[in-house]
Amino acid sequence: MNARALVGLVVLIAIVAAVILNQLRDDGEGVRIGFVTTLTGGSAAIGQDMRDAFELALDHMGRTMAGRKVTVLYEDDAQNPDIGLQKTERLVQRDGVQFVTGYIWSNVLLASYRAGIAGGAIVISANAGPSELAGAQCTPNFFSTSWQNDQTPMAMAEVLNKRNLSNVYVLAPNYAAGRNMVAGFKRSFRGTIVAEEYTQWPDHLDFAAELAKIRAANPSAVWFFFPGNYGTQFFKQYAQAGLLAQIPLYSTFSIDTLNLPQIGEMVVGSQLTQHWGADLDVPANRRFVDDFRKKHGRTPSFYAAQAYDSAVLIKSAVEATRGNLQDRDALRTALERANFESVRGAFRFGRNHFPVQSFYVWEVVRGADGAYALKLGDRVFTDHADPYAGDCRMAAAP
Amino acid sequence: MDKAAALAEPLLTARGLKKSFGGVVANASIDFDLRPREVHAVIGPNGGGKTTLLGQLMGEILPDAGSVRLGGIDVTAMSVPERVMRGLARSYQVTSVFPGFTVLENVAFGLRARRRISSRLWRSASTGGELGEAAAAILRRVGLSGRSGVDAAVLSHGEHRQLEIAIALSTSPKVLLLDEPLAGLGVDEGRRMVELIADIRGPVAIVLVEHDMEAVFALADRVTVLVDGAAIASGAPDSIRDDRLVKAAYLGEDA
Amino acid sequence: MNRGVLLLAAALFVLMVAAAPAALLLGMPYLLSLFQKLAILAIAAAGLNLVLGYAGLPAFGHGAFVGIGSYTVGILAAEAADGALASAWLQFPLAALVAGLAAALIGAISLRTRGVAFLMITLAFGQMLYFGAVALERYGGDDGMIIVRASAFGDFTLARGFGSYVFTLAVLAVVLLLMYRVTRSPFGFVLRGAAANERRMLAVGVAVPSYRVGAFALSGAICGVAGVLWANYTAFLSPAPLAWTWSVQLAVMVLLGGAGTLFGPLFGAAAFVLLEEVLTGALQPWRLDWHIVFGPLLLLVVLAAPGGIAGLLGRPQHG
Amino acid sequence: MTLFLEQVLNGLQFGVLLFLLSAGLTLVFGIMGLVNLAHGSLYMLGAYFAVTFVAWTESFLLGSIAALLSTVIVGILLERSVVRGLYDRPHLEQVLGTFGLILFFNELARLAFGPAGLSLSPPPWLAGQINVLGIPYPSYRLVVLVAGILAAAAMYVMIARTRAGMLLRAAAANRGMAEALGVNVRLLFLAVFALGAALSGLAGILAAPLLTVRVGMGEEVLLLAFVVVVIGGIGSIRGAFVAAVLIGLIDTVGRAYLPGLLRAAFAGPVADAVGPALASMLIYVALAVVLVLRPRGLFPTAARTDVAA
Repeated sequence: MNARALVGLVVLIAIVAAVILNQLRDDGEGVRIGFVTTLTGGSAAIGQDMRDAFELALDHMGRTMAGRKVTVLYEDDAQNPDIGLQKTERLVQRDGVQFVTGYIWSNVLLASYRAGIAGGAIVISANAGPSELAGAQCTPNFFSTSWQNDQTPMAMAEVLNKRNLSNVYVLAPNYAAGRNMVAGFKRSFRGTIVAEEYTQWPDHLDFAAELAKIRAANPSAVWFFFPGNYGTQFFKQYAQAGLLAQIPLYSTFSIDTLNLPQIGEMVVGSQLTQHWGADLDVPANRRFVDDFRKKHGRTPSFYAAQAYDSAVLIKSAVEATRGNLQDRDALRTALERANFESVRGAFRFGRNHFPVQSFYVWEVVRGADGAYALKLGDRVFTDHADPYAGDCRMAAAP
Repeated sequence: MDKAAALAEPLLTARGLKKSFGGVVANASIDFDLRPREVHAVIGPNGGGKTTLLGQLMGEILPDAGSVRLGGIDVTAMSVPERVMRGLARSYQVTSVFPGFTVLENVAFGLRARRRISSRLWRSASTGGELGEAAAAILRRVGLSGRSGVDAAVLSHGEHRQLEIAIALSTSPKVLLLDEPLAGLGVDEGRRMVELIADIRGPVAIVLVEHDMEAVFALADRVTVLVDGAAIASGAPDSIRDDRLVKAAYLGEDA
Repeated sequence: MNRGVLLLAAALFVLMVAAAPAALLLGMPYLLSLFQKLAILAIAAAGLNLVLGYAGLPAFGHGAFVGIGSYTVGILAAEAADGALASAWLQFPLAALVAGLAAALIGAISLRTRGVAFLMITLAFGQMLYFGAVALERYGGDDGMIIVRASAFGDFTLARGFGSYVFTLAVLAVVLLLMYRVTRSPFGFVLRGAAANERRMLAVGVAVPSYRVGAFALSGAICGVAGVLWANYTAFLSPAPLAWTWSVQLAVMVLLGGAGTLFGPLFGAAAFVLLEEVLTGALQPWRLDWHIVFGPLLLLVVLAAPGGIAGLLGRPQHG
Repeated sequence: MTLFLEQVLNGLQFGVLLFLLSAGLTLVFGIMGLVNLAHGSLYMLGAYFAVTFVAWTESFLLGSIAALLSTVIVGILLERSVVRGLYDRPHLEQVLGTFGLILFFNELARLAFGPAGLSLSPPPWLAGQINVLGIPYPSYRLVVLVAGILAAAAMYVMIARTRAGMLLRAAAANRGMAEALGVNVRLLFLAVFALGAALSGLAGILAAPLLTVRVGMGEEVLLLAFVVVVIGGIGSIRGAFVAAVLIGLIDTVGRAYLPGLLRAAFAGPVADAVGPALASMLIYVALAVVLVLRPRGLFPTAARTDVAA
C-alpha cells in the first residue's frame, strides 16, 4: 500500500469520525428548540433582533421550561428557501429539536415547514404568514405567533380608504409574501389601483426604473411592501428622486424600529398598521420592551416581539404537558389554547392556528429626545381572522 | 518521371488560392497540382506562403478565393476530417502529437477514424487484434517499434518527427502533405527520414515542404518555388536548380 | 488506475454502503441524508467531468441540466392527477432525454466559441434557463414549491429513506461504471485526445465538434438523472440548481477531486460535503462560516496540488 | 417620452458603473490571461471601505479617497501574495482559485463589517435633483454617470496617448514583445492589477449610496461584468465601454418596457410572469447572440483569447 493512500485513508476516517462525533448529542430531558432566521446578508439585522428577543424570553424564564433546561440552536437561512429547508432538516434530523421557530420569509417557511413537521417537530412561525399555510395547506403541527400576510395590508388599505385616495400605485417584491400583501391590500382598498408592480426578489435593490415609472404615472399615492433594508433603500431612493414632496408614500412592514433611525426624517408623520407596537400598554409588553431596551439599548421591532411570543408560547405548552415532550398531540392541544401572556395582549388561535387579533394604526413621530418612534393610534380591526381560515380543513394529526 | 504518370489526372489540384491575414498577403493566387505517385516539393524562403498553402490544401485555413479538388472532387467547402476520409493527410512543422497517450495510441486514433469506429461508446478502445497489428506495422515502418508503449510526451525530438509521420500514415492517405519533416534533425536522423519518405512514396503521392535542399533534390519529381505568396517557378528539380529567377529570389545569388 | 486512488474510492464506497445500517442502528438519520447528498452531487459532478475534465471544455452551466431533471419531477408531480406521471420509469428517461437534448443544443451553439468565451456562453445559457425556471410561477417561480409526490418505481418510492439511499448509491455506481467504460472507449479516447491536441485530431479524420456535442449530451443526461434524484431528495422544487453558483460549485467539486479522473468527482463531492459538515461544526463556537477555511483551501489546491485529490494520491497511470 | 429618457439615463448610469468594473477585468484578462472571479470582491471591499471611511472622516470626498486607496492596497497585496501564482495556470484552475478567494473575502467582510447590510447616504449637496431635459434627475446618479464617463475618458487618454499606455497595448498584444522592449513585466502586471482594483473599488464606492452594502454584492455584478468583457472583446477597453453601456441600457430599458410590451401583446397573468423573467434573461441572450455571430466579441483584440483549459 502506498504511503499517500494511507494518509488519504486516515484523513477520510478522521473526517467521517468528526462528522459522526458532530452529531452525537445528549438525548437528555431538555427542551430543544431550533430557530431558523436570517443572520447573514442585508437582512441580518432582522434575524439578530429576533434572536435577541428570543434570548431575552429565555432569560425571563430562567432558561428553563417546566423545570427542564432549554437549548436553542440558531441557524441562518441566508434568506434562501433551499438553505432554510436544509437547515430545518438538519435541526430535526441531527439535533432532534422538538420545536422549530423563527422564519422571517414566507418562501423560506413554505419550503421548510414540511421537513420540520416530518422530522417530528412542531413548527411555529414567528413572522412569515403565507396564505397557503393559513388556507388549503393548513396543518395541525404548524402555528403562527405573527399574522397572516394579507391582514396587515388589509388594515392599511382601510387607512387609505379613510383618506379617500383614489389612484394608488402598488409595488411589492415578487415572492410569496409580496403577492399576499398586494392581495390583502386589494381586498380592502376601495379606490383604483393604477399599476401593480412586482420587483425581482431578493437581488433587486436599485429602484431607479420603478421610480421613473411612478413619476410618469403620477398617482395620488404609492403603497408598497419592501421589508427591512429593502424598505430603507426604497425610501432613500424615493426621496433622492424628489418624489417625496410630490406623491404621498404609504407602506406596510417597511418601517420598523430597525430602520427608523435611518429613514425617520423622510417618514415622520406617516401612518402604518400593525398588530403590535412598543408602546402597547400591556403588562407583558412593558416588561419585554423595558428589558430589551435595557439589555440592547434599542427598541425591539415587531419581529422581536413575535419571536418573544413564540418562546413564551412554547413554554406554556411545555408546562401544560408537564414537560412530556414526547407527546406531540398533547403539546399541540396545549398550544391551541394560546394560554400565555402575549406582548400584544390576549388573542386566540383560529382553526388554522393563526392568531385572531386586533390591528391598530401607528404614526411615526419625533420624540422629545429627537429620536423617531412609533405612536399608537386608533384600532382598525378587532379580533380579525385572516381571509383564508375558511379554506382550512385541518386534518387529524398524523 | 514516366510519361503515363505525367498524363494522369492530378490527385490534388488547387486553382487560384488566395489568402491574406489582416492585409498581409500569404498566398497571392496559387495554382498547384499533384499527380499520382509524385513527390512535389514546395520550397521558398520563410514567409513565402508554404505552410499557408498546406493549410489551405488540408482545409485548416479557409481560402479567400480559389478552389481545391481532391481525387477529382471539389473539396473546397469540406472540413478537415471529410478531406482526411477522402485520403488526405499531413504532418506538422512543429511537432503535433497527442501528449499523455502512448505512441501506439497516437497511431490508433487515425486507424479508428479510418475504420469509422471512433464513436463507439461502450466498447473498450483496445489496441489489440487487427487494429493493433496495423498500428504496429506503421510503427515498424517509421522505426518506432520499440517505443510503442511510451508516453508520446517523453519522446526525443527525432522520435517525435518519426511519430509525426506515423500519425499521418495512420489514416491510410493517398495524398500526404509533409511540412518540413527534417526540421531540427541531425545528419543521421535526416538521412533516415529521407529514406522513410522514399519508402512511403509511390502508392502515396506527397507534397513536400522542406528547407533541406539535399533532401528536396533527392526526393522530388517536381519542385515549385513560392516567394512572397506566389509561385515564381515550377518544374523538374534540375530546371529549378538552374533557374535564374529562383537563384535570385531564393538561393540569394545574383542573377 | 492508481492503487491509492482505487483504495480511497473503495473505502469511501464501503463507508457509504455501511452508513445505511449504521444510521439505522445509531438513530442518526442525518448521516444518511449527508451521504445521500454526497452521492447525488458526485453523480452530477461525474456527468460534468466528462465535459470539463476529459474533454477539457470549461463548461460552467451544468447546474441547468440538474435543474431540468428536478423540474421534470416537480412538474410531473404537480400535474399528476393519478400516479402515472410520478412513475420513475417515466421520469428518469424523460429527464435524461430533455437534459441531454438541451445540453446537445447548448453545446452545439457554444462550441462555436472557445476559451473564456466558451466559459461565458455556457454560463449565459445556464442563466437563461435559470430565469426561465423563475418565470414558471405555476411551479413556484422564485420561491420554489414543495414536491408532494415522490417518484416511484411501482411501489418502490424514491422519497427520502433507506430505499432511496440505496438506490442513489446504485445509480452512482452505475454512472461511475458508465464513465469508466465511456472514457476508455474509442469515443472517450477521442474526447481526451482532442483536449490534448484538437488540430491533430481533426487532421486524422475525426469530426471533433460532433464528439464534443455528444459528450455534452451524455453529460447533460447524467446531470438530468442527478436532478431527478435531487428533487426527490429535497422534496422541493427550486430554481436554485440552475443558478450559476451551483454550476461553479459542481465545477469546483470536479477540480478539487481531480478533473479527468474517474473518481475525482466522487472525491470532490465528498470533500465538499464532508468538509462543510465538519468545518461548520468546528467553527460554530466562533460563529465563523466554513468558507473562511474552504476558500483558502481551494487556493492552496490550485497552487500546490493542481491535480486535485486524485493527483495528490499519486500520478494516475494513463489508460 | 420623458419616462423613456429617464430610463435611458438610468441605463447609462448603470452602464458606466458596469464599465468601471469591466475595464479592470478586461485588462487583467487580456494582458495577464487571468480569469479573476475575485474582481467582484474588490468592488465589495470598495463599498465597505467607503461606508467605513466616510463615517470616520465625516466627509464623503475624503472617505471615498481613503476607500479608493485602501482598495488599491488590498489589490496590490492580493497580486503579490497569490494572484501572481495564477497567471500561467489554465483557466479552470484560475476559476477554482479565485472562487476560493471570493469565499474568503465574503467571510472576511462579514467578520470585519458585520453580517448586516450597511448603507451610505450621498453627501447632502448631492441629495437633491438636477433638471435634465425636464426631468428632475437625482444629482447623485448624475454624478455617477459623469464620474464614469470621466474615468473612461481618462483611461482612453492614458492608453492611447501615454507611454504607459503604449506599453500596456504592447503587452496586451504580445507579452514577449513587451519584454523585448525592456518592460519589467512583473511590475507591469502589478500595475495593471492595481489599476483594475482601483477601477473596481471606484465602482463600489460610487454604488454604495445607491445600494445596500452587503456581503455577496460582488458576485451579482461580477457576472454582468464578465458578460460585458466577453461581448466587448477580451482585452478591449473600447469594447468594454460600448458593451457596458449596451448592457446597461438593455437591462434597464428591458426591465422597464418588456413586461409592458408583453402585457399589451398577451393575456395578463402569463405576460406578468414571463415579462420580468425575459427582461432578466435579455443580457444573456445578448451575450449568446453576439458570441454566436462574433465569437471573439465586438472589438476583438490580439490578446490571448483561446487558451486550452
